[in-house]
Amino acid sequence: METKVVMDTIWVLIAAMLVFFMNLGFAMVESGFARAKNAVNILSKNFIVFAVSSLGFLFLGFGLMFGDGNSIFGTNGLFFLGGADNSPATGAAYQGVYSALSWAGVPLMAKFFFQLVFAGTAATIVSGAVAERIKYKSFIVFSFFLTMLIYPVVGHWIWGGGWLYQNGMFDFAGSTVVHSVGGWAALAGVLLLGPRFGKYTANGKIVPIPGHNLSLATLGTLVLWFGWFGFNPGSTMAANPEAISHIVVTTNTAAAAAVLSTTLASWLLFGKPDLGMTLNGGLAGLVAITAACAFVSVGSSLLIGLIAGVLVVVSVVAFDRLKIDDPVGALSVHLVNGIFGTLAVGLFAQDGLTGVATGNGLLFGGGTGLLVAQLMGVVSVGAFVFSAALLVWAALKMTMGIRVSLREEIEGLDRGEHGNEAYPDFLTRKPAYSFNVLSGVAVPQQASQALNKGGVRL
Amino acid sequence: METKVVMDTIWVLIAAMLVFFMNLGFAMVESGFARAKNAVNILSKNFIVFAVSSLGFLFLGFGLMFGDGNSIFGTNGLFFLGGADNSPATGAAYQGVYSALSWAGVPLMAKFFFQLVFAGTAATIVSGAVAERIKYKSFIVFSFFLTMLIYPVVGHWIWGGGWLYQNGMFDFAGSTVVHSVGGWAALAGVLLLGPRFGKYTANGKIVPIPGHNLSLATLGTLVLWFGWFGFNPGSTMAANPEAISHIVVTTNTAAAAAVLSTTLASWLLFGKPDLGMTLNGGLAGLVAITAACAFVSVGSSLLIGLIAGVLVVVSVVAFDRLKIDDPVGALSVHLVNGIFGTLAVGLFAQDGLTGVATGNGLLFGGGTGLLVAQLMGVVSVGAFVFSAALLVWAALKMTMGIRVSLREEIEGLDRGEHGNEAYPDFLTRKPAYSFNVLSGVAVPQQASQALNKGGVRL
Amino acid sequence: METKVVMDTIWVLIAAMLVFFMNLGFAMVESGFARAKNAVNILSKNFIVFAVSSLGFLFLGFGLMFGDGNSIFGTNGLFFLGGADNSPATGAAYQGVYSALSWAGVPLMAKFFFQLVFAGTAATIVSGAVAERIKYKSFIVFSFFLTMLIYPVVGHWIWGGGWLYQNGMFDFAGSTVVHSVGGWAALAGVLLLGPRFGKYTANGKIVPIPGHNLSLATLGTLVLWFGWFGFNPGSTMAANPEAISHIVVTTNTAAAAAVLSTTLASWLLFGKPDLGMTLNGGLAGLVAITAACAFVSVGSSLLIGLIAGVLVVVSVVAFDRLKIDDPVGALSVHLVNGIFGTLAVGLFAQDGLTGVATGNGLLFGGGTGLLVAQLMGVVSVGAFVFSAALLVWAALKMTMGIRVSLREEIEGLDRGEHGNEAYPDFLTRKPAYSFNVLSGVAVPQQASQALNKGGVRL
Amino acid sequence: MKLLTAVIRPEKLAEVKQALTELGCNGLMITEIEGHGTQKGIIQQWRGERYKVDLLPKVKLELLVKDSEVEKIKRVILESARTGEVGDGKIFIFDNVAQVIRIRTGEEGEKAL
Amino acid sequence: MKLLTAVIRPEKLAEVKQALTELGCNGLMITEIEGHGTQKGIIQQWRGERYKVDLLPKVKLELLVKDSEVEKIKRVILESARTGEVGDGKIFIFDNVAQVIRIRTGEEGEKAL
Amino acid sequence: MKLLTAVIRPEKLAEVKQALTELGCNGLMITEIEGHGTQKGIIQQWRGERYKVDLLPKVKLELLVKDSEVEKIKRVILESARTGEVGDGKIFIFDNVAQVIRIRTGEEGEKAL
Ligand SMILES: Nc1ncnc2c1ncn2[C@@H]1O[C@H](COP(=O)(O)OP(=O)(O)O)[C@@H](O)[C@H]1O
Ligand SMILES: Nc1ncnc2c1ncn2[C@@H]1O[C@H](COP(=O)(O)OP(=O)(O)O)[C@@H](O)[C@H]1O
Ligand SMILES: Nc1ncnc2c1ncn2[C@@H]1O[C@H](COP(=O)(O)OP(=O)(O)O)[C@@H](O)[C@H]1O
Repeated sequence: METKVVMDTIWVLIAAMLVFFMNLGFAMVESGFARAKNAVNILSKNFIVFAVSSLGFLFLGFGLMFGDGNSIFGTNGLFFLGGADNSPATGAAYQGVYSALSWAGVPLMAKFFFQLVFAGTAATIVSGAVAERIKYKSFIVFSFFLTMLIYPVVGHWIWGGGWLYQNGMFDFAGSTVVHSVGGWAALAGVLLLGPRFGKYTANGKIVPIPGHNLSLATLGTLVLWFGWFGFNPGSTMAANPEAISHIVVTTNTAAAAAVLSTTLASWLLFGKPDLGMTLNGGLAGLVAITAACAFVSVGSSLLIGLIAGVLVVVSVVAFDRLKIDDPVGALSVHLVNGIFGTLAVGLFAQDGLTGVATGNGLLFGGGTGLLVAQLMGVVSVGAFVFSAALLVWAALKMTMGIRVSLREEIEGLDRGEHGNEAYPDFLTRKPAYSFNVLSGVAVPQQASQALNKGGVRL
Repeated sequence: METKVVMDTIWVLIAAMLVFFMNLGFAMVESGFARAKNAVNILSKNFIVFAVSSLGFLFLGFGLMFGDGNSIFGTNGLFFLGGADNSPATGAAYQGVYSALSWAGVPLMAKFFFQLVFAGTAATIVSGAVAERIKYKSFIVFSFFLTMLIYPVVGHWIWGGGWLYQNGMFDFAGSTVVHSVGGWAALAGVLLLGPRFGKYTANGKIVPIPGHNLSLATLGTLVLWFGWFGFNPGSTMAANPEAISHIVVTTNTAAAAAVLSTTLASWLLFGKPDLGMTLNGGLAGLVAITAACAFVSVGSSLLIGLIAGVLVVVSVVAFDRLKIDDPVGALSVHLVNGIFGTLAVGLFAQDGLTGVATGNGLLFGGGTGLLVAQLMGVVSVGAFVFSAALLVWAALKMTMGIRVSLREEIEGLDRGEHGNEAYPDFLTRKPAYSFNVLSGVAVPQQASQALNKGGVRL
Repeated sequence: METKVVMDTIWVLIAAMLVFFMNLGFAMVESGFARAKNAVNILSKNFIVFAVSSLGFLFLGFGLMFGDGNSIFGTNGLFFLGGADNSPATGAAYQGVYSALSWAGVPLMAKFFFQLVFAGTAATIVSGAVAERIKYKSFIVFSFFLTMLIYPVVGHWIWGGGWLYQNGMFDFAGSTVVHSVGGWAALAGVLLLGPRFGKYTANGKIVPIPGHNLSLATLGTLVLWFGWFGFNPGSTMAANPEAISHIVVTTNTAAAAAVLSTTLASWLLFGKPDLGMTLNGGLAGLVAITAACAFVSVGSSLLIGLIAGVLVVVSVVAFDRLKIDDPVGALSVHLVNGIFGTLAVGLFAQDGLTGVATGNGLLFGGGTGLLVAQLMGVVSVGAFVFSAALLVWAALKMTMGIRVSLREEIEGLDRGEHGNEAYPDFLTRKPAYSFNVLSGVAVPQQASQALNKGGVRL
Repeated sequence: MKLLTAVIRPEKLAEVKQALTELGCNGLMITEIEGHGTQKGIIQQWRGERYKVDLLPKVKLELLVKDSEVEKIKRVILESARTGEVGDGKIFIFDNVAQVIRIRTGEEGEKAL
Repeated sequence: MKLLTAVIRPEKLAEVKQALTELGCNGLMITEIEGHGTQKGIIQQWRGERYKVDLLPKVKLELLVKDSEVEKIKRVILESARTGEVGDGKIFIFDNVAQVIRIRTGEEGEKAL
Repeated sequence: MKLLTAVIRPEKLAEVKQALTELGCNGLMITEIEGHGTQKGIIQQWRGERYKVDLLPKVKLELLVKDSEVEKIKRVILESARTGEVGDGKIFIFDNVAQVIRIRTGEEGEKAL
């Protein structure tokens, strides 16, 4: 018993560190996919968001998510991990107010840290989608709301023993809890913010705005892939050899398959293999396998990855056509594939594969039961997070504002929001404004007039 | 017993993750050592090569390498890990078709993932040497052949219980199996491709082509060093405290010694300490200690490192004189030091140091027996891999072609192969064509005329 | 027992690898905070310094620090880990000459490697503070002295059972042993070197010299934060579940709190949130919690972090006013917060929190006893390290010189010291000389005249 | 023939270029420069110390144009580059172009433009 | 004295410079510019959206040369910079150099070149 | 009006700019260029192979100045840019400025400077 606690704790902590490390991955992917003039702003957001999550989740989030309570949210041990808890005691021996985690035989602090890094991930996802136009201050405030209130409530529903859990929904490592939540919150923000200046022309053409550093973006993607080996196999919260080995392989296989299918799809569709898309593809595979990694075979994970890789291509193009401006592809990666991954459990699950009684998915003869439970999860989480986030964003918009002035946006948020420059020694250009799209003008007339009047807020 | 399985699995999986992380190291070293105009291409290759390896090794490679069979290759459980296997049972209790790995007490999936990341490494090595001129498509196809066929066969000989193993060859973590195999495959490619345009002048002078980002290259090298702590100590595939601690120290000592000896050598030879060379030096020390890390003392590892550091300097200069154009020094690091490291076992091994009965090496009174077995391994692997790779490269050259057009090469592969730019916000120059070498012209006349005719393939 | 050794060894080795990885963090933070023209030099220093430490600590440092001896330094088993040692035997069962580490139940090699990476950290700290003007050669020699002599002696006093340990001083993971030691050694160097050319104008104004790459600096800071999860929780040198989980959370909380307090402080003081400062802030929180992480509650760690974050802002500004030119803020982060962290033990410690009998700190009713012991540690270590380092620096100054010529400094150390360029494909400018400060001239007349005479050493 | 040099705001480049294209005027050289005029600089900070960057990024356009087209092009640039705020830049016209040669064909004079 | 400005392909810089050196003509200024002429642009893509970059990288050489050497230098550049394909660039010659001063010595006129 | 072009060492830019500002001369354009003159290049190395970079970083200043101020400005640049070593650069003066227009206001001639 004691030995098991030690081994499980080692495993959980190391997995948590790997997930922490994903902050670096997000920071590099997102800044690499944005323009040099906004690099400091994005780096700042990604750096501070984990600090914000750390304190917000400590202060209230953890209690709300895992404290005993009703089926909607926790009501015990709310503040500062303040409830009784005799972890690492498990099962019947457990006495305390965080019984939703009583199955995990590690100290409370290990549980807290592991859950904290997941909360941090959800918050980071938002950062990329709203990049290059959001006010730094408003983003910080929003992140507090997200990690202290919105994320924990959904988490309670699914991982905290709440109503979706009782309803038979399975989300092993968080395709919904983490990725979709981040994605829905981001979507609300993106819609309220509107697209970046210059992204769509007056006559409706899409103006591509290439990221400033594909080396950083690749680095970030590989760091995320690496971190995912904490994210998924760590979610056992126990060093169960068969389970964690299996999950490592399903995780990796889905990612690899998605990389190949995205590359192929982008090659066929666009004529050349697009690195930015391929990077998104790898992440899409990882997000998609997150819910199902413990419940499906390696073969199924291959399929899930292949589908995710195509889905991300279609989705990136579709969002752009819909004029939903997401500079880093966060919606396609985290929202779309978070949903797909959650549903994939309902399709591909095989009962008891790593010891969890999920029942079989549709494709393995389990009927639609599981799929419906998953779908209900997807829909209800979407409805709740999207509305809650919209409310917070709208309140922020009406009070402190959420978008920088047009002048600041054009000159770069680094100058306006931070007074810093990311690369002062290098000569840079402002590419978005020196490109002429295939047809149509890069700078719509009315926006340009707005600019001339000096910093009108969109 | 159960506890040991848990501990060993934790160790093996974490080690495997560290080796996975080496993909990031390779991507950054190789792109940092190349020109900005080819960065997207190199990043793309390094990113996709692991996806290719993952699927190729899953599909066939693992079975060929570790499936029971003859002394040349596996014939059982070939496809998709399809054979019987009752891992983590070991030794006599083991029942299954992957008996070459029956000594490791971890689940089959853990064995697979650990071996997979090694296969990925071999494939990544090729990427750097053929950089800045190879067709993306052909590289992908070659990588499939390498990880599905060539690498597994050699692996079977040495780690899969094949004829070299039976012949008494020892290669603890893969100086030969991984590094030399990658190196020989790369050499075949480099010879068939020919040097980069502008690398050697008409009158035979060498034109140095500096890499575009030494920060990235340094970052990559440190990531590789970090990953090597998975590579070498992980190859115990068991959390044996004495062994893994010993291996960590020999690995680190060899790397540190090589860094110092390379720096000194380059300082003496070239007048100033060259960072690119020093980075290669650290990697050379790591490659050289890879075969021997478990079999030699810390003192011997220091010596091995010192020698490797000098070897890499001599070798980089020598390849350049021979007009074998290897943009990142992969041949000097992985091939030359892979060979040296394999032979070092025959020189420095001390019997039973970490529990393995290698017998003593030549310098420790064991006579030439071990050295001869090692040498036979070096020669036969070299002969096989070089010819097999040459065959594949030649077939590719005759069918889809392996080299981009001269126009594409001059304008950069990022534009021609990918339609992307790595750093669109930055103003860049094309240095290789604005340098005048000490004597001789940078642009040979005939090549220039070829260019004028518009994109002649070399 | 045997199982415990395995688990402890896994933990210690992985923690050590994470600390090793901090070399990458330091390299990226320091080069990111310096100018592009000195990037190769800083990368070179950060790369070689770990190699130097590895050999220096192996040769002599470890013996001096942990060998049995008097209360000032070790006298047994001095060279090459040469003493008797039956680790992993612990306590009464231990027989050997490194009895200061006999409490840790892991093999000697694991102890050595863990201690080695700490020694490397101390040496790396110096690198940043003396950046952009120090001779490469002299820095290498100084690093040997630091890791072979100065660091081990202080280490012996506190971790090797020496007089400060006997005096009741506690420094869990090295706020003093590692960070202050690095800081004091750096301060001595900075004072003897003098400020960078152009940093202060003739009429005493401060000329800010912005770093060339804030993406790299952010990357480095997150890597350091990640590595700190090895640094602090690993210092248990045993996989004690409660202790390591607690330490992970105090470490993370302090860092997060410091990020927020620095951001707020810099926002209030300077009008805009400064990313460079925020990055320093996170590190300051980590340094400050290092001594106390195992001895204080999560609440206290929050307070310690908040204070550290403010301290670093004040301190960076103060050093600049004092014309002590530290390009990367190393003194504010490592020295000032190393001191604060050490004293924080005396204020916030709670007896036996993770099993160590520290007694209570001042704020927890323990009186001033502990605080005084800590203070004595701070003062005596400061006095010793500063004078010893000053001596070494002065000796170097008189023999081989410690500062590059003014011409080299202006043209960049990359050209003068290495003959390399970090970013040859990019067009760069020389910003320090094209800025006009708010009042005063960037280029003081006398310095400029010195330049005209051609490379006078300052 | 005349050399028309215009220093403009970088963010106006797309509009100016668009306007020139519509005019049928294609040949131009663009250089990223830093300028200093009556416009005041930007205040930046680095770890708490503030400093003024008084060199602002500008774009320099250079066009060789036929004498007959100078006025038209001048007018188009004036319109498309103007925001009305300090820092809009200037146009300089030089009239001493002695010779123009197209490298590809060796053609000289106005037909080489 | 004349100012000779040549816009050429970046990849031809080494050859042109080599040719000028052989001619004994050393003094020159090189600027990385972007140009737009009759050459059509490059199609790039970013996540599936394609766009045309119609500003192509060019190199601008500026040389101040003695009147007597203009023809010779012009010819050498024409030869060494030509590929025969659209985008080879142009040479512009300006003849109004009023004064040249070498900063180091204060020398003026042709001997300052 | 005249166009005054000065090629100077990058590290001298701050001093020259300071001196010009003291003179009340504010308008200028700065371009980062690479130059080649009598100054010999730098030897760099890459993995043991040495090579000469014979294009050295320089800064090009361009000022449009009133005829009456040319001499004064020339002198100030000569003084503030000089180190006395090879590579100090040159000043070129062109005298054919046909027209200057301030884009913001449309003002022309000397008052547009
Ligand atoms: N006399 C001059 N010589 C060269 N360039 C000038 C001159 N005056 C202005 N410029 C260029 O024009 C740009 C804009 O000038 P500025 O005076 O700020 O704008 P405005 O004309 O609207 O007052 C400057 O940044 C500079 O590059
Ligand atoms: N009228 C012009 N004014 C300024 N620059 C020009 C002009 N015409 C051409 N150029 C420059 O010359 C380059 C090459 O011109 P282009 O017309 O593409 O080639 P070609 O002369 O072979 O037709 C252009 O990219 C541009 O920089
Ligand atoms: N004839 C020229 N035409 C154009 N630029 C020149 C000419 N001569 C010199 N330059 C520029 O002036 C810079 C300094 O010239 P250089 O001859 O090295 O210095 P010095 O005048 O002190 O001998 C060169 O790098 C180049 O950019």
